[in-house]
Amino acid sequence: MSLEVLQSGAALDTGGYPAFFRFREIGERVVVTSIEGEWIVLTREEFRGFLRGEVDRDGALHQRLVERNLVRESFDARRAAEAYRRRKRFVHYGPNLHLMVVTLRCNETCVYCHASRANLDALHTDMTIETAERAVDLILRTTSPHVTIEFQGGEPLVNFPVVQHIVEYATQRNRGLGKQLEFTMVSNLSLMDETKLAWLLAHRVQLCTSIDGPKSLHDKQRKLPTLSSYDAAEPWIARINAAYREAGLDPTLYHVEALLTTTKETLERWREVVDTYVALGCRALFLRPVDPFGFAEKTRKIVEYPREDYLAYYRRAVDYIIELNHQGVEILERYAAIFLTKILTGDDPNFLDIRSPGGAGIGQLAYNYDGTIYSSDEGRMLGAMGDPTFAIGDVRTSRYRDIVSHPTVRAMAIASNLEGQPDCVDCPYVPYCGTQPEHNHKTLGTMMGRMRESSMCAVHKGIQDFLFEKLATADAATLEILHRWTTIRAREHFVQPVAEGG
Amino acid sequence: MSESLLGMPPARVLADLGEGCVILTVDASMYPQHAVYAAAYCFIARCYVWLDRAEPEAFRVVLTAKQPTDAEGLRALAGEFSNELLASAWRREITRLNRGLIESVTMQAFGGAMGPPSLDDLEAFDFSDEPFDDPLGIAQSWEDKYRKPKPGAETGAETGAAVAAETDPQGGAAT
Amino acid sequence: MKALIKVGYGCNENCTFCHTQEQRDLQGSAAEVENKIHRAKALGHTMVVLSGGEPTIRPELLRWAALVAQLDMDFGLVTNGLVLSYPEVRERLLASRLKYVYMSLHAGAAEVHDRIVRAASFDTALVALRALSGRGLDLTVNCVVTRQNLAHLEGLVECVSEVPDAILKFSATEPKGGALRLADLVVPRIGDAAAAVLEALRHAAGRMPGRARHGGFPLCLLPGFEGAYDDLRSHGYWTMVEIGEPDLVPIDSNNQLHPSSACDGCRLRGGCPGLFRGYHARHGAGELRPPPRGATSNAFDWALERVAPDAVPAERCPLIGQGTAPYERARHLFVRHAGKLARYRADTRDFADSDLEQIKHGFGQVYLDASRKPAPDDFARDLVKLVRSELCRPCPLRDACTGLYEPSFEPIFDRDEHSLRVALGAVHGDVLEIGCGGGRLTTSWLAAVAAGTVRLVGIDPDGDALDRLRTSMPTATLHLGEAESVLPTLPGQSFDHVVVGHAWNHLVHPATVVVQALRLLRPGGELWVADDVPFGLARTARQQRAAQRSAATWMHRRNDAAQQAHQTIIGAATPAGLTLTMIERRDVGPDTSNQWLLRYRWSPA
Amino acid sequence: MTLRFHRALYAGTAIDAALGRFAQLANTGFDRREEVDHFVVEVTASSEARAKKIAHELANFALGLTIEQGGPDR
Repeated sequence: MSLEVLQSGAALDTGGYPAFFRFREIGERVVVTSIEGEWIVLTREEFRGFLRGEVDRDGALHQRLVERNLVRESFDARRAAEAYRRRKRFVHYGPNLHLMVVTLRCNETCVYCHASRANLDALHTDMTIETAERAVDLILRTTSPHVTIEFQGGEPLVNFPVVQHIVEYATQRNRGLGKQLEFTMVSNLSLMDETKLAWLLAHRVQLCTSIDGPKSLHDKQRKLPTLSSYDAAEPWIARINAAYREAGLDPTLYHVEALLTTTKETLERWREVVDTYVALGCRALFLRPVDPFGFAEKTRKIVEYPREDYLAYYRRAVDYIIELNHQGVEILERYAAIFLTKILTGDDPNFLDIRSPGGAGIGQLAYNYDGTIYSSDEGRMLGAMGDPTFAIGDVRTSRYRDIVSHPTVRAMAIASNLEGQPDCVDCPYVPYCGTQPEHNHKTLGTMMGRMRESSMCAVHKGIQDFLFEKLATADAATLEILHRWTTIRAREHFVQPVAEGG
Repeated sequence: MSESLLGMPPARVLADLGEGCVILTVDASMYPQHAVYAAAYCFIARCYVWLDRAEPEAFRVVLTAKQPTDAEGLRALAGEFSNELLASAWRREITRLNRGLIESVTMQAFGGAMGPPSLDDLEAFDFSDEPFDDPLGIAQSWEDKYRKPKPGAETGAETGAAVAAETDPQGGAAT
Repeated sequence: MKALIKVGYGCNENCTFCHTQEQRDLQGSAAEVENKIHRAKALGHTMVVLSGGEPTIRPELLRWAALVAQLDMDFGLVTNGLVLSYPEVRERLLASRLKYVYMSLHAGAAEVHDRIVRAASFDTALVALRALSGRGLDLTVNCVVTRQNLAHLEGLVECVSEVPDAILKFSATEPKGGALRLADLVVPRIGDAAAAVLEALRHAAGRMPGRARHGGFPLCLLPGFEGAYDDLRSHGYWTMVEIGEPDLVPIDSNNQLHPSSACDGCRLRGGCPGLFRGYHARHGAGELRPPPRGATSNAFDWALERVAPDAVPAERCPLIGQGTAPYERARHLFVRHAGKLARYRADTRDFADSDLEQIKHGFGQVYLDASRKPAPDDFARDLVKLVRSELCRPCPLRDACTGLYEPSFEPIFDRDEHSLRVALGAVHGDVLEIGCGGGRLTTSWLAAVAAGTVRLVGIDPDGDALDRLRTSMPTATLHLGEAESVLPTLPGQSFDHVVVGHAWNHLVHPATVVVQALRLLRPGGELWVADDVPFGLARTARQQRAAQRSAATWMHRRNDAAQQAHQTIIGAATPAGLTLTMIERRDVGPDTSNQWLLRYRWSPA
Repeated sequence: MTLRFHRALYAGTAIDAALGRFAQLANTGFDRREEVDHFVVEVTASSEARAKKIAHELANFALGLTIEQGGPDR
């Protein structure tokens, strides 16, 4: 960060005007935020005045600064504490996201996935009924009133009987507990059939799939022997969305969500990616960069890319998404929605990878097919690559409280608290941001990480730079779109009824 | 045979290509020992880390690559270690300053996640765990009973005279 | 089998020789100790012995004893006994299956004992000892022999002789911890200490027959009491674990060594503790008095301990999942075959640990005894070679683990023997064979001797064997006697080949024989030396019992491999001005039988 | 191969634990002595290269344990 603005005058002679703040220059503007996440975007001139206390006390700028609780003389500590508490609401509850790897077997071969899959004959990588039940018993011990069990693989449809058993067992066990229980399945859909679908719909299991972009790109990255993986998935997406409509569910809320993995080849094809998602009826697109877990060094060169290329891609794609929104197409970008919710509403959507402290172990847990419990799916993938750092228990022997207070989990919570992180403590995005100890451990050799070298930090900073730029310069219609993205509408239909027949 | 590495101050960083190692001299007045430990710990999976005191005010850190590497590899190792060292030193200072905030959030996060102990948890707790009666103080440690410093607190080597004095139990008990 | 679990190093005494002096403030957590107790159970131990520091000063003592009993194991203590003077503690421990107490007492008088332990504790210890007597315990009184009590050992014999069920043991001081810091004041010279212990043992033989033992002293310094040796192995310990160590590890003798200057070839070596490394570094081996050479064993047994109840899959290592640390690298043997996993263990004292390591992992001489004989005599038929599993090859623990073995059905004995016989069969001219009696190689020349292309002269001390050979080779010239005495009686004769076939390790003076034999070689003539290295047999208890009943005796005088024999040969030939060129060498390895070969050509300078 | 562990940087207990752990390695010997500022460990093995490798691993292990216990023994 350039300190030119500070150096250009009696930098620290502020006359005591500003309250505690952090700042960052983006282009010709300066983003200023408070510890509790109030924010303002100033011109350089305004910022200089803010620093020195040379702000007309009757002017609009002073008024804006006071409104944002950024002025020392009118600083409302109670309000700041309340705002801080609201942002950190998630610390009152334990894990709400529980990933269950019901099998490692998968019929597709993806270029970025090695450690997370096994061939279809590897029956020993199927979770057993007994392991599944012990995992559910633990899951329902969580202090969180909301519980989402996400079926992962491998391809979960390969071990469908165990998925069915988990849904029935967990729902039945939850009857006396009354938690808000939901199920999600991440599937490539190629093994779907009408019987399975009918069961999944009847049991309110939300379906989610992976789409890597247009057919040619998707098929290249996700290989299905002798078939097109895109053609295997696409009709089912349409079929499922139709089923929701037939059930009388609001299609803006109920439809198949898809997950994207951005590889090197995706970068140039941002427009096609967005168009594909729109055509599939998706209302959200998550422009996730490829993560460093689970693939070999050799593959890394094929799928990875410099972060600045990613950020350019991100900007182009999101600009295009905003443009489509102006034309009446309802689609949002997930990263933007997460950060904007934090920036604009003062709430935290509890996205577990972007919060401080991070969600590993205390917000989410991953249960491997063999019963090993990991801090997260990323920790589980590292485990599959031979690094057991993030294995924190076993469903057969571990007690709930020992898992969430495991020494590794404690270390991760400290490591992912941004208030203790060099660079973060001076970054204005700290109220909205998060770091992932597993990612740091894998890429930088330490759970703490070094933010200036971290690709994840570069992505988070770059996206927030872009969003604050938008918030400072966008027209009213665009701002309305961005505000709309922060609206979270609960999908009540997916919540399991707690009473018989309820 | 030590040689300097491109862009690294030779007074601080030297390499031994034959041994595949890089030798860093770390100013102890700038980097506390715990920062050196923290950085060293991050590197023990990747290389062999050796610490020594080069002089009273400096640490000597030797990083030996586990796999054969060239000057560029050693340069990267030295650079990365230096970065981690700086981050560790700074992190320690930050966590000291922000301790209240970090502690309160972390404690709440754990309290929130763990919840109150359940009956299952209490079941494993042994309430009958009482030590035996020791009216004569037999089970006291020697250091406590004879009011001797713990071994770590001793300074210098024991001398013959000290042994002679210490081996007299009556003398020991009286002190 | 016992597990020795250290609970921490705090103590209510402070012995001058304390081996853990630098760690006295380190106490293990209760959780760590309890985890290790559970681990001991899982490994199949039948007794857990707690040690320290002083384990009885821990407030968790009674709980730990109860836990051990609850896990259906016996309980033991290595202790100074002071806390056991409390009747209530003693009774509660006895109720928790206390079966074994190894208690320190360093003299028979308070003034000596108390100076050593730096506390006024003799009287209390004696109360405890007397109270422990008669309770059915396996009870040992351990005396560490230091400079401070060297002159008071007989007093201790008097004292312990009155406790009828106690064993008295004299232990050498290891220069470690306090004993290292105060080495000059505390650690006696081993020769002096052994002399004092020898006196005390003799005294004990009259006062408390059969109840005195020793440990840590080289056996050669305690003649007449070699069998009274006592150590962790003789007490049935399998594993031990220090605070901070992640898993139980086998007991070992890595802190001791057998200096080669004195111990190579010593017949007591296998069961002897040798010298503590620290002592040897300070004082050398000059005080050792190795006895004259005698016969030595060249084989040992691994006895079957258990067969895993469940079928073992072929594609996964059955060891790595359960933790390999507790298993002894040489003394344990895991054999997998047809979905079954068998665990064997060698408790032999005929070989030192380092010898066993070399036999198992260096030479790879591991066999399953498939015969029903007391001692296998037809190796090719009786023995199945065991080799490291393919699963071990890429394993990072390969060099630390005891290994997984599987049968190899390659006919290695036939193959190696056949190849040697083919080579010897090509020999012509005048042949001198030393040790021809067994006839194992001699028969290679049956046809050649009959045809006159080989003129054989043989030497052997076994008259019956020579008689048998004479009937099959009437034209051979056979001499009865030891080679050293026969060779000088052959002046004027010369040979194209001298063969020492499977007799090298039986020779009384191999270096002498080499020089004498080489002097009879013609220029360009060849010296052949072949023999076997020792080997280990995996056997069932029934096979072991049969072996123990057999009358087989030890025939070997040494257990040289090719390397040692080569050194002896060159070491003898060179000073005698005899220049040898090695032309063939076959070493023993994991994919060969146990037979090695050396072949040299003599060319006059 | 000689290793000199500075007392201000390495815990004696950690070195002992490391020695205990590595003592299981085949054909390896350790001799430990103490100097004013250093714990000195002599590593002997079947070859120089092996001794060096073991010394490296031993030192890493001892450093790891020292750091895990928060520094040298008091």
